[in-house]
Amino acid sequence: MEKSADKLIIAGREFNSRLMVGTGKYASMEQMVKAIEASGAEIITVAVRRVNISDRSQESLLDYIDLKKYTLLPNTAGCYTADEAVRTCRLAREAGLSDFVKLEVLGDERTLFPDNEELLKAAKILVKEGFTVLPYTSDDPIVCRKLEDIGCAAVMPLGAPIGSGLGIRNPYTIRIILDTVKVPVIVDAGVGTASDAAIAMELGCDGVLMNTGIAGAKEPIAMAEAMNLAVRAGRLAYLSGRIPKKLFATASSPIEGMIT
Amino acid sequence: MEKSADKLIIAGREFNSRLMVGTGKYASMEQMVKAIEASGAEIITVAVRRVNISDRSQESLLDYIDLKKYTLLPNTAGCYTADEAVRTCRLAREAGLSDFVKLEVLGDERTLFPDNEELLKAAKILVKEGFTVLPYTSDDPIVCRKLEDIGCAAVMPLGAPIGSGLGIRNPYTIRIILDTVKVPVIVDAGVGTASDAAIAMELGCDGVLMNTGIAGAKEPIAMAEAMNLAVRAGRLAYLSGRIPKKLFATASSPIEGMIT
Amino acid sequence: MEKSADKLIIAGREFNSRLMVGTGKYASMEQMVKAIEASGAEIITVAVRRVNISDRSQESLLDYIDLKKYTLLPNTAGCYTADEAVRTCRLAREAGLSDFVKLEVLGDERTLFPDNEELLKAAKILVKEGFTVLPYTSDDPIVCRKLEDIGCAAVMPLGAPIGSGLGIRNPYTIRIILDTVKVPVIVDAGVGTASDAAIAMELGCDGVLMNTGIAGAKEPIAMAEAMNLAVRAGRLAYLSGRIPKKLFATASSPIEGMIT
Amino acid sequence: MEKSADKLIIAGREFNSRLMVGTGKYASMEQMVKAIEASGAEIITVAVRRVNISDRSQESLLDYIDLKKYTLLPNTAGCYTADEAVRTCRLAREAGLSDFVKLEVLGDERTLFPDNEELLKAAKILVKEGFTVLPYTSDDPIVCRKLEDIGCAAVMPLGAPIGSGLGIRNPYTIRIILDTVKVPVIVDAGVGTASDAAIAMELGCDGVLMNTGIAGAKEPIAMAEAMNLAVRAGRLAYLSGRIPKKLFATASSPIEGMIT
Amino acid sequence: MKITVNGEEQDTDPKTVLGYLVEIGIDPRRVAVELNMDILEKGEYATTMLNEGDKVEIVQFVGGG
Amino acid sequence: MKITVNGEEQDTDPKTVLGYLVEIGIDPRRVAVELNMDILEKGEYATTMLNEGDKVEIVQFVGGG
Amino acid sequence: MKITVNGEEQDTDPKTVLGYLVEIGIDPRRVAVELNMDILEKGEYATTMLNEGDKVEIVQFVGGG
Amino acid sequence: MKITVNGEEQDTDPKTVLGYLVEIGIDPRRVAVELNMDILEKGEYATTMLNEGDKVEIVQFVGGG
Repeated sequence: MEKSADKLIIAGREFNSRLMVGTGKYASMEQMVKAIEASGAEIITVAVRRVNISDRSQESLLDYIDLKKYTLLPNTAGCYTADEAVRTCRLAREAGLSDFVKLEVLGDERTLFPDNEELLKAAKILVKEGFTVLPYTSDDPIVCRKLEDIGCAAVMPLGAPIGSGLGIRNPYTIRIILDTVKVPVIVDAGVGTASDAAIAMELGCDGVLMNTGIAGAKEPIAMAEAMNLAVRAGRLAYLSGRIPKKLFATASSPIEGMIT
Repeated sequence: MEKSADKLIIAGREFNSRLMVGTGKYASMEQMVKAIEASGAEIITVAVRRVNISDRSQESLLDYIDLKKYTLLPNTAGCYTADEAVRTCRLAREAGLSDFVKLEVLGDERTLFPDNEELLKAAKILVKEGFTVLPYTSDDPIVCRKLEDIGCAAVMPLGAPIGSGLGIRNPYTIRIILDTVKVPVIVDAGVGTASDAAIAMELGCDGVLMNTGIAGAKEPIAMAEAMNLAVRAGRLAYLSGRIPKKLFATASSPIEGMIT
Repeated sequence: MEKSADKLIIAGREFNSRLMVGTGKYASMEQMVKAIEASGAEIITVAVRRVNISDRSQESLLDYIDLKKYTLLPNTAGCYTADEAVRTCRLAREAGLSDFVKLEVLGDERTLFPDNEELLKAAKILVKEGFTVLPYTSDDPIVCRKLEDIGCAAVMPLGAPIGSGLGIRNPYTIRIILDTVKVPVIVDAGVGTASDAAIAMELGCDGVLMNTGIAGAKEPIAMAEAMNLAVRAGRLAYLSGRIPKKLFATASSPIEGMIT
Repeated sequence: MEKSADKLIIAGREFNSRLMVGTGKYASMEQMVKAIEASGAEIITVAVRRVNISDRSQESLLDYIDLKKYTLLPNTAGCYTADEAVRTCRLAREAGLSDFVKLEVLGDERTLFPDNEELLKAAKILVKEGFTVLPYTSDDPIVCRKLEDIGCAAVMPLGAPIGSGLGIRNPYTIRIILDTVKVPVIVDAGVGTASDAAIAMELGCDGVLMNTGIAGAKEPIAMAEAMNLAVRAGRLAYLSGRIPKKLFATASSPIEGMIT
Repeated sequence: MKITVNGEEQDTDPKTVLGYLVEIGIDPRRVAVELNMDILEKGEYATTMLNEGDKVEIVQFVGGG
Repeated sequence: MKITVNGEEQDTDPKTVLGYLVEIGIDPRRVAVELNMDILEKGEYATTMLNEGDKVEIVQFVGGG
Repeated sequence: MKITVNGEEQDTDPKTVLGYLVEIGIDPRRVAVELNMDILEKGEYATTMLNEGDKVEIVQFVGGG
Repeated sequence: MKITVNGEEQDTDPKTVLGYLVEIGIDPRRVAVELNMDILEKGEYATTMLNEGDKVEIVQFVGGG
């Protein structure tokens, strides 16, 4: 079943894993590498930051990541305006030689919720410039439809605030988004544990993106494996056609043939 | 991590899989065998019924199950009194040459909820007779404690009515049961999809038992694999120490080094 | 509507209020009296305890309660066996000259969940002795049916542990109980705020019993009024036939006549 | 308590009721009037539509509403652009001689979710023109903060799609909104039954606006009374300081003085 | 002359907006009137003449949520 | 003589239950009395003598949930 | 002679339980047998005679949850 | 001459961007460079001279979510 042709396709590129993971907040590069490995992810997000020119001792993330194996997805984390985000994407493309970007334009520091007005502005510019834009957005079907109309390669509604671990707070809006857009829907942010990821996939989402849920666990590498299994479990369950929910019971053993 | 010594131990016997599956309601014996295989289960439940002596053509379940590979867990499904259940267990032991039994004493046909008064009576008798008793019960911590005191090898509280697919309706009582008994706690009944199984394991349960959730799915074999992955995902997530839930956000990308 | 003949009838006695309140844990007798008044309750629970014979200064609860206005419902709180509970009920009847009793037989001190085996024993004896038995029980439809068969005047399943404020943890089992018994179903224990009480009534319950939810609030008298309003609101909503739930929207303003 | 000075203040105007109701979808004008009466509402929403000049027989809504008693809140339901909404508000002000408007700019017909980009445009224009703007918006804290910054008199996030009866789908975002803005927060849309309204108020919202939940019930007048009670119940509970939630129990009857 | 009222073409003699409202039996206090996309204040009804080809919108409050 | 009342040993002269209640200042209408595990009806208070070694429980209603 | 097997009356000549199982084509290793409400151990099948009016239950494992 | 690199003023002799990167020990393949708000393509590093007062941003990928 899993072996089959159930691929995630983004902007014409095929991926076997539906789990995307971040590279932030790990105790060490070694731990990060092992966690990514355990997660089975093929797409990994990175941030774009100034080189520390006074202290060159620091090691480079790219020394640890096999670019033949992983697709880098640079983000615009920390940007609060369309301009900052666009500028960051341009730098990311030059640094990474790929046009995939995870577009974030944040609304405030407490919630890290998107500023969808600025997000739409940035998305328009970046799509025109040929970027493959994966926007982090609210679970707002109207904004998602606009992002699709602009030409984004996917929409990435949040399940809950970044790093909150609250899971999919509003499965209803996610279902409506799935019913509204044709591009892949990837839940980005909010996943705290394996069942959260499974639930996202069971709703019919095309993928899940997470960082803190893995990196912040007591055992990040084991949690990465848990998320790997959970995303596959949820996807398979979605494809397998679950039983309907009923208030009352149905026996699983036959009635006939009871001894009397 | 999974490879490690994280075994389920029931009555001194070790099992690698924490998923137990039923054998009822499959379209064919072939489908059942493939589904059990995909589930990774080592313990499988069976019912005890009269041989059809007028029609001997019917094939026997045991022709399809490798008893070196699987531990049979005969149930007392359909029994509404302690006496019927005890009688059925005695027949099961003679037919199966093992003393493992899944003890059910039902309260009514609509809910298939246990009659815990009768259940406790039956459990006392069977434990005295040397059975390894795994009782299907309510999510009632008091009854679970009494079953443990009687000497049952595990307790198997329901998540929701048998075949209802409603999942773990009351995680609070399951948590209290986990906090109350020392024997393994196995959620039996109610699981409808992969995330339900993951949630049971994330609560700290030792295992999950299901039948309709798999056999009743549109694609039982794929759903069996989904449940296999989900139980492992939930167990690993439980062992990995999930992040705490927070109302507000925490950034996963660094603040320092932003371009300005 | 409320003025109408929508009465709660227990053992042939009519009550206008569907809210029953306890008398424990108040800061003062004065506060208790005001809270009961604000709650609109007609049935109030009391405990049976030894008179302190060394210190006679203590004031008596009955000095504060108008027995023409309120029906006392003595409880067997603190009893862990059928015998203790029966003995307490007999004392209560002698002290109160009424045969109404709230029967509790507890299973342990941490959860204060009922020991339904002992509860059923006690109920059988008390019904034979002519008591009007209102048993506090689990949200277990099988036990509730047995209590009805024994002749209890109502069943009082818990919503959540006593004093926990968790609300109705499992509305599904409450619905099944409502569908199973003909005697009044009164949710006893677990209510933490007004909406919890409203939800119980919207499920179709005949009443709600609470103590800590009111007495433990920062403003017990105001909370008592809130619960009074909430029980009436939930009952009315139940009787009014709520709109069905839908995933998508329906306009409340007309489409025709838009300016163009 | 309720009698006290707990007023809802919008744009300097005081209201005793925190429930606002619509006037759409009633079986008759008489039913509408009785339902509004029963709801206790002081602010009622109306739509702006073309007079039917070919058929003058139709009765006018205003023949039935006492404008000394009620504040009309004209809406822009059915508008999909800022321009349409602004034009409708200008007509409403001329027709109603008040500058209160419920601003809606819809994103699509299936969800009737707001188009927040257009909503913000319209709000800017209307505030400049001196309207008292109460915008219907998403449960998006960033948009709500922008609406407050623009000068809206309140924010009215949806609980769920208009007419869906799904209640407050995401209490977390509502809590964050309450924590983000200083203007009144009024939950608009989604309320299906009394407890939904109580929950909105218990979260700390300043009011609730509904139409279908009342007009669509089998007994609209009784449901209007239920909602009236529920909003007051929820508000009082919020002000009364509910007990904390606990997994385990706390006795409400004293331990000491048990007979032995 | 021909004017368009609420999207329908109407035939009427030259008259004021107020005159027209009265003619078709509408209470001016209960409606708002837009003439060629501009709102008219109530005071202007009596002084504003309708002309050939005018586009008039006459709206009122109806039940809504 | 010695009797046990509510678990505490008490010293008193022979008297009726009613007499004892009055002596210790308890209103008989507000309590229930158990003598050696048997409930006494209110009518029996005046006619029932307390004897050496009797176990008496005197209970009342208190605040409870 | 007549015996009742799994609730149905059957006609058979006197024989052992094992003989009967073989006769009706049942593999003794796959079933459990109850004779007049008492379980028979497998070893007893060959040595236990069926008698007129005996009540026999022959059960096996089937699919169940 | 003085230039501003990543917000800090630096002193350096006239040289190409590539030269500067090498001087401060940065692998050009691992970074992106913005000169006075314009992105430089990697091919331009060797041919672009730094001038007095230039504002240079040199960024790389770091761990992020």
